[in-house]
Amino acid sequence: MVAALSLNELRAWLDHFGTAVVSHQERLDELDSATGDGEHGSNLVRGMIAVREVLEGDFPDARAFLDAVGMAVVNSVGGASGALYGTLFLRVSDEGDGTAFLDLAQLTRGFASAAAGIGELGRSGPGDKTLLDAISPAVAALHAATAAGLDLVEATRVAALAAEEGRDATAGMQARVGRGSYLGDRSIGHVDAGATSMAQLFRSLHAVASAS
Amino acid sequence: MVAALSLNELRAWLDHFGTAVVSHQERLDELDSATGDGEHGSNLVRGMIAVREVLEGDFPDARAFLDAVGMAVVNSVGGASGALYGTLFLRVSDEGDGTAFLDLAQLTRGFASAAAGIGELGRSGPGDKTLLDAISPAVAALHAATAAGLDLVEATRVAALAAEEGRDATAGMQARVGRGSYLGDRSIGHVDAGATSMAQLFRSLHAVASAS
Amino acid sequence: MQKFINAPDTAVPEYLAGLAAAYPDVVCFLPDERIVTRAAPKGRGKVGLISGGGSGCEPLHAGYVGLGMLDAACPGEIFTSPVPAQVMAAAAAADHGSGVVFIIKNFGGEVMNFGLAAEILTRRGMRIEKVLVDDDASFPPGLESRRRGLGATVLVEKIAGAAAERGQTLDQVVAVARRVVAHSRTFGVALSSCTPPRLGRPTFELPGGSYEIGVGLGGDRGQHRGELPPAAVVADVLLERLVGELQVTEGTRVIAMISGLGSTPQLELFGLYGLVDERLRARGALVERSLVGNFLTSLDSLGALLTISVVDDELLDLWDDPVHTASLRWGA
Amino acid sequence: MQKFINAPDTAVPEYLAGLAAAYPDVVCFLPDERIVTRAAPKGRGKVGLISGGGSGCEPLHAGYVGLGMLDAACPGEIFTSPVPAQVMAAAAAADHGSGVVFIIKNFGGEVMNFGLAAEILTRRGMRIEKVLVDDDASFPPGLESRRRGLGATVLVEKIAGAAAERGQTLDQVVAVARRVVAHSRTFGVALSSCTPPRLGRPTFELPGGSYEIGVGLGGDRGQHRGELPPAAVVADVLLERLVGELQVTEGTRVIAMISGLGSTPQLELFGLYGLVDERLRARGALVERSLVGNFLTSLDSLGALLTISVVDDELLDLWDDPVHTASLRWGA
Ligand SMILES: Nc1ncnc2c1ncn2[C@@H]1O[C@H](COP(=O)(O)OP(=O)(O)O)[C@@H](O)[C@H]1O
Ligand SMILES: Nc1ncnc2c1ncn2[C@@H]1O[C@H](COP(=O)(O)OP(=O)(O)O)[C@@H](O)[C@H]1O
Ligand SMILES: [Mg+2]
Ligand SMILES: [Mg+2]
Ligand SMILES: [Mg+2]
Ligand SMILES: [Mg+2]
Repeated sequence: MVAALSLNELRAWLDHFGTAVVSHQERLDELDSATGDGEHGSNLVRGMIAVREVLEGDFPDARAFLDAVGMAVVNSVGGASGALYGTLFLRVSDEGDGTAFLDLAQLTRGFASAAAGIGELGRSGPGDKTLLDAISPAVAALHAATAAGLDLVEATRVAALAAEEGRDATAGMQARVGRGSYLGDRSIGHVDAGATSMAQLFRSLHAVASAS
Repeated sequence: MVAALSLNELRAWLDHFGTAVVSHQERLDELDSATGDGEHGSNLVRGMIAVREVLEGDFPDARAFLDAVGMAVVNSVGGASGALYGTLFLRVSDEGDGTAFLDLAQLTRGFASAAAGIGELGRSGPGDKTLLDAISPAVAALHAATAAGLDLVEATRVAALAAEEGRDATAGMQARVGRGSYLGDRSIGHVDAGATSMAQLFRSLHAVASAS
Repeated sequence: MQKFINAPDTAVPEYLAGLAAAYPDVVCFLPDERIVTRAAPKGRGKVGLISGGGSGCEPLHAGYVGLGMLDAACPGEIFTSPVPAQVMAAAAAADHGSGVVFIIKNFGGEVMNFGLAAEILTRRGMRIEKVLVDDDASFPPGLESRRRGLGATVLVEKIAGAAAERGQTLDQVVAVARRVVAHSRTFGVALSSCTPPRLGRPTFELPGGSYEIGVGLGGDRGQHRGELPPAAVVADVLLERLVGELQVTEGTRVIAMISGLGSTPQLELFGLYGLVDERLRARGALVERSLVGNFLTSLDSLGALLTISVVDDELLDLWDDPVHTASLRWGA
Repeated sequence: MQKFINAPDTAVPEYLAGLAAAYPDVVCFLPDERIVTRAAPKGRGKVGLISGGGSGCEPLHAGYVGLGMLDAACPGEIFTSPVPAQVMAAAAAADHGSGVVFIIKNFGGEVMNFGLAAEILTRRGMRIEKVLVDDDASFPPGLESRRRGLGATVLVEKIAGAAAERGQTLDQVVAVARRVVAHSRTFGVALSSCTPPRLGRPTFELPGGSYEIGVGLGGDRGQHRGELPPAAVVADVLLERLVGELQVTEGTRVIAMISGLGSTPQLELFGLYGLVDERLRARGALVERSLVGNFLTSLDSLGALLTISVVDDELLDLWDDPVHTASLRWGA
């Protein structure tokens, strides 16, 4: 039973996510074009190229590493998702101060803080048809998993599943923030692009946790 | 055997041509769009609307009538065809000075002068893939018909046929003047729009001569 | 894809390099910072003005850098707001010691990225004021938070730019900018979407004979779709919300601007303007100034945005001040 | 058909009415004569300048009426040259007793209709000089008679307009105009045709990934079609004939203009300009002035025309003179 993700495993997490984003770029652009401006995938790819450079670096602790990831994302992605994904990594980084790993408790607190930060910056809440609809259920699942005493592998599995359910549920929602909100009820029927990439972030987390 | 076209028959000629142009507007636009800018039919329709007003007027002789038609065409059609068709009617009008009709000899001289005037103004000659390739053979046919002693009905019949043959022959030509000339050898394979309307002018002339 | 580009990734920097090459006396392009600055920056004391947003909306904003308008612009990737590092570089270039105004269009990405930059710079001691432009009238009162920043952006940049050029203080410049925002509304319609280079196809398909009503920038769809009526009816649709919200009545003095969305022929834009002008005059409005052209766009989108701004002597006077940018020039 | 018009038949007069409404201090529209004149005509003695041609090529020519450019313009129907009556009305409005210059683009219809008008007016005693613009470099020497009048028209109108505004004589104005024509060349490419309102569909179909090489105005096809290469190669194609014919070498001073054909996004036009500018400088040419935008168009055609004009101090000085028209403005 694996108890925590080492700095190298955190690197592997972002590497896995980056590869997934690159291979799903077109799909993410397509999803974004249904309700937005068709470049969410391209935006994240730009971010992941910047992050790849960070992955090469040496860092004293998990905080410094994730802080660098966050800044790389913030200053390469642009758009709404750049600020929001950047916030996510910066918030999670707070949990890695002085440690070379993140355990389930740290990850749970980190992602909870990230979800809160995203909601504040984006002035958005669950049900607005955004990436928050993927991260929020994932955070809830992590809390539940902790309460149930599941290990990191199992906890990230239920988190990924919850994020994916949340992603799928965005199809039925009407966008209330972001570009989709300009469409009125015509946004209904399309899965949100940001929720899709966010679900992938948790899927990648689980993949790395299982492999460790 | 009809010997000449009265002023009323000349009116009927232009009325017949006008009706034909209106009903073939789209076809003429289409032909023009293959090698030019797609508005030869629209141009002539504008001219024929202006000519319709002239048809209502009273005129002392054929010259005054055809002069008015020419000016109406010149000042309503625009483009290359406006100046060229206007020239045609002005040149033919010269033959109607002081007479209330035009006989075969006058028509033959008039159209010969018109063809020459068009060639001068347009700096074009037979084989350049223009309306000249319809009027020139028609003029030749009128001359031949006169020599053979044909009457007006028969003479206009062979002129119309010659114009139509000339029109069809433009398909094989490469345009050397007008917008078609910009295409190089890509103009080959398309019937010229102006030659098509010009053939109609002779077809209308024959129709009116036969009916008289 | 029918585009004059070398590659989607280089399209934005190549555009900016071309802009600077075409107008070397007006703007410079700093490729590392990815910002555009004045070729002849103003000396100490002038309040700085910057703006930025997704590229693809040209001439926003780099086309408005120069005497009497912006000090610097930070263009993002196509339809993607700039990143905080760019905003910070633009702010640094624009700071002449009297503070910097961020002109921010109300799009989530812009609000957040300019917001992050402002927070960092304020902590470092720079005086920054944010002016949010949200003139989009396609959302009714109650949904104000969704109102995008559209045509008023150009007017704000011109008028606040003139105030700054005159040497007004940060507070004065911000006050006049906010006054323009408060008294301006825009409504837009589109006859097609656009083709972002990376996507390589239109962001949405619009059946011939229909149009999107209530659009913004970036190839967004409108709030609804209708059967495309004659231009006279389009003019009514464009005006309806604007004259209502701005209470344009007998004697109201306005600036009217029609901007094409990038691919609309001038023949149509001016035709539309004539119909709008006629209707404004019929209500008794006094159309003091007007602009017709491509002032903010969505790549190759067919469509038009109508902006109406209620003005007074002071605003008109600032409007008439000299301006010399790549895309707006008079009196200089 | 995705257009903001009321009807194909009213599109041109409605455009002209809108233009006059938008720029009332610059131009007037006389609907009966179907001409556009200066709102503030110059007094006695000034040589008059007129031009005209098919509509759909906006801002040609009505957008160039005003201080320092044309005295009047006579716009024809879409892609159809004006009729002699219009040309005569424009000439009458432009005649201040010192003669009138007709700036005629080398299109058959224009040559003939302006020619007819000139003949009639000359007989009536007006002093008229015709300047034929035929800068199209897509036809090699030998086929000069087919060279269309393209981008040089804008430069001729600006430079000859300045000469006339300065009070130069008819002969002087004509001489400078002919000098600009002789030293200017244009080459154009198109990525799409355009949709004239009456036709209601594109004048030709161009398969995606290909482009027309050597185009003019009016939705004409080019002389041949090729596979669309990256913009850098397009820049080479645009320049090839121009630098050859104009003998642009080390130290040659030029004005460079890129005009979109109506629907090309500014992002691409400036990107293309940057590549052209780079190549000109690499040859040692001195790019003294440049213009990038929509200066002569073909409705909603995607494409670009590159114009290069070799200049000297006198021409540059005239270029820099104040101009105030709807579409070109500086120094005023
Ligand atoms: N205010 C917001 N709060 C939370 N998420 C948001 C917000 N605005 C946008 N998003 C998310 O960002 C995604 C779009 O990202 P992206 O396309 O990269 O940026 P942009 O919308 O600026 O083009 C949306 O699908 C949505 O999930
Ligand atoms: N120089 C010329 N000489 C003779 N006929 C010409 C000439 N130029 C054009 N034409 C004729 O005019 C026709 C086109 O007319 P139209 O479309 O009305 O004018 P434009 O070519 O100005 O658009 C051509 O099909 C051709 O028959
Ligand atoms: Mg997006
Ligand atoms: Mg034609
Ligand atoms: Mg975006
Ligand atoms: Mg024509």
